[in-house]
Amino acid sequence: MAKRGDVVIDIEKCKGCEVCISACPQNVLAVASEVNNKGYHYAVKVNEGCTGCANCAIVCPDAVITVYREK
Amino acid sequence: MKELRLMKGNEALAEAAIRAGADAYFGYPITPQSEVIEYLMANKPEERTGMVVLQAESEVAAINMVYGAAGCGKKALTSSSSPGMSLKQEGISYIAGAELPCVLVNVVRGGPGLGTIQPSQSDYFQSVKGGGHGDYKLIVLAPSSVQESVDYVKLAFELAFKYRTPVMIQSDGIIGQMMEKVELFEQMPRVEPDYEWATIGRKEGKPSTFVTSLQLQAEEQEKVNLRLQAKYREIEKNEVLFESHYCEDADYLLTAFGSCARITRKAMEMARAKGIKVGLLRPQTLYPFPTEEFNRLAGQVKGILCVEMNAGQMVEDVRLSVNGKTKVEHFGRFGGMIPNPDEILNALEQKIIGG
Amino acid sequence: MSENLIKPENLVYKKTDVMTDRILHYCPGCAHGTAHRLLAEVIDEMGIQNETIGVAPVGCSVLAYYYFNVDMQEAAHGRAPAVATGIKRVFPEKFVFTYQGDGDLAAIGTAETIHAINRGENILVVFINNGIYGMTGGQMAPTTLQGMKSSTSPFGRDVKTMGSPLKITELIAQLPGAYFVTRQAVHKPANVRKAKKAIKKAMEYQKLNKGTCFVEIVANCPSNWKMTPVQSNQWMEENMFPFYPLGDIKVPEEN
Amino acid sequence: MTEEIIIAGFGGQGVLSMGQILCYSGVMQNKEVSWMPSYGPEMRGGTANCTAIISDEQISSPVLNTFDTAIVLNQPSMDKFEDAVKPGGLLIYERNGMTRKPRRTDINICAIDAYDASVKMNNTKVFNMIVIGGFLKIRPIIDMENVIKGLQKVLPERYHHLIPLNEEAINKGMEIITVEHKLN
Repeated sequence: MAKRGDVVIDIEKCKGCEVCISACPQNVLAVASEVNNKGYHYAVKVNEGCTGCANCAIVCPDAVITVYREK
Repeated sequence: MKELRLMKGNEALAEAAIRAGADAYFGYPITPQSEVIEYLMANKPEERTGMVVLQAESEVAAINMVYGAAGCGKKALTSSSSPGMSLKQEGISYIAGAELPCVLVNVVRGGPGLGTIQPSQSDYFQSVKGGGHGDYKLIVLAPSSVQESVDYVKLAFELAFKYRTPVMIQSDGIIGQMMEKVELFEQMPRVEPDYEWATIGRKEGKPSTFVTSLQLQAEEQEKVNLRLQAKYREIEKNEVLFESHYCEDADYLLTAFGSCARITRKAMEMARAKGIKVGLLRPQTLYPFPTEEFNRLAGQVKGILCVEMNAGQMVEDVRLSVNGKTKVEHFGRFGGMIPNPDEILNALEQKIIGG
Repeated sequence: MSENLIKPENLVYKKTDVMTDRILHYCPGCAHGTAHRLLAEVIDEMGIQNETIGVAPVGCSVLAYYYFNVDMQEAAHGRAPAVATGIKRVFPEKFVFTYQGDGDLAAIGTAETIHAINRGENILVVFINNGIYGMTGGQMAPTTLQGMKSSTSPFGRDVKTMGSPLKITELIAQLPGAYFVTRQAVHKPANVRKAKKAIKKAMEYQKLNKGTCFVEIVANCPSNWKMTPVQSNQWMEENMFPFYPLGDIKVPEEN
Repeated sequence: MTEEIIIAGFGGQGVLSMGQILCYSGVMQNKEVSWMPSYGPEMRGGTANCTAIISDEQISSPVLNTFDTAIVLNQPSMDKFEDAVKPGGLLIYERNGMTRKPRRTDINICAIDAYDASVKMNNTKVFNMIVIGGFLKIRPIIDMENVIKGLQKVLPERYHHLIPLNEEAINKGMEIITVEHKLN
């Protein structure tokens, strides 16, 4: 069974490019219906199932995602 | 003990660069300055002081290598001749904009275009008025002997670091190619840079340093320009150098710079022998220009003849300096032709005394 | 349930401190940010933040020095390899890199690029190839693909009059001064991992003083390609990769 | 004392080094000196010349149009510089290969068979030293000991064993120079 993980997204820095969403094998990410101060529909975690694989973070061009995973 | 040698201007300048503790030279061959890099390559400064010498693939690359080394706070220089200096202008503008210290040597030859390889002073405007794009100035030193070619290298590095600005030594084919007796100063140590503006590697706990001439906001760029202008006013106040000969009782004034001043001095001696009271004012710094001294002498003399190996460039600064107080005329030979003292004396008699 | 996972001891990934906290000015989805981050992570992991000096180009990444928390110099267009040469020659013990786009490296700076590498300058060149001039608004680059539209080739690049796209990386690999030459991408997790490995290798090789390391990153330009970031990455795979195939082009013999 | 000299000839005759040796010798004798070569395509075309000035006073112009002495070693140089000798000045020419004699009557004229002498010495490389000897015979502006000191400065250490040979050549030049026309 995969370990459990979680992500923290710095929504003010997110530009809503969605590259993380397509990189996530667990489909836990989506775009928010709200916009941030810059007017971007930022990425949010919408589903459980994150394994802390960090794929989202390593493809994020703006380094807005921090990843945690249970030890 | 002072060390006397008979050396070519270009070679002496190269030796002076090693002795001034320069860290790096980047250049590209072009007549009549190639002896600078040839001398450096032959004299192994890497072994003597650790100074780096590199033949770049172009003048453009050479000046940008200077930028890189200067950005590290190192003492870097390059040399070229007129067409090569035109190529370097882009880099010089960036260096001026990024406020980096470096030394540039232009052994001027005739132009425009490929021109000729013979001596000329036709790059005065380019050197003194900026040369590249944007509002900036270079300190410009004009040696008129091999000895000054040596001494000005040391001075140029001092001024470059004092003001964080590029300093040009404007030599020419005569000064570069001639041999004279020269006294060399003793080897100075190379210094490990520790300037807050230089990229020497980030210091722990401090923000990193960057060297740039880019400002995205006009307001910020104007601040940079104001700072540069303030620096130029300081330079104008502190660094003017000139040499005067027989100006005290002069009725007429000759003025010339660099090698041309040597020839003009001969004309002055000939005029004095004929009983004409002529003086010679030789600007040693072309920027900052000895404006006040010209203005002062303009109240005393009946006219000024500006002798140049160009079609009339420094004469404009002389006219601005005297501001109409006295007559100012130009006599020039150009395209690599060198005026002779008889011609100069004749021009003085025709254009100033009789004119 | 996941709340309790967010604890320092569970941290597996966060932005490196070798990147500053400034918001990148790049467009959404632009590969520049990822490429910056990989380079910064390598510098971080190698512990060479205070021994690294970078050179920024002219192009979209002209402000790279705002984002790297290492000392940097901003070079004139195309001149980064010459500037880096000046730095490396006076500081041979420092780690020096240039970061250049295709216009900077493969058009105006071709001479500086080829000669610095031919001299085997011990620097890392990171080359971002997105086949277009980004900063000035999508003009044709030396690497623009045949038939590809840009604002200066609005009907597609016609090789008869505009020349063929330049595979400068293959060209550079021919030079004896080039020690390690590779082409990577950063659009997918697997590519990111490979690209980072390549950059790390290159930085480690710099210690050996064996020559220039050259890492090309085939990149997207969603804004000027007029696509969404995700579409642009797909277009890149379908169109750029066949002409600019990923993988090592020149590797040191002993490895 | 100021002596303004032009030395002109073919490339390979040692024209430029002749001027340098004179200048270095001048330095050894505490004189002010200046040496200025012609450079560039002219040099590559096979002819070379240099101006050497030796003076007790500071030298103003290093570039001159007229000279106290012209040393011409081939016909083109004779054609170019005969008229540049100041009235009352000195023209020294190498006879070998000259197709005409000097025409001036208002200057001193000397001739030297330096090339033949160098062949007889089995060393054509000392040709220029023979010419220097001839010049110093007519214009003894520098003492022999200072010429030797000058040579020591100009020649790299590994050639210092050749200095006696050069001294011999200078003496030979002093011996063989002939005065063709002397002003009263």
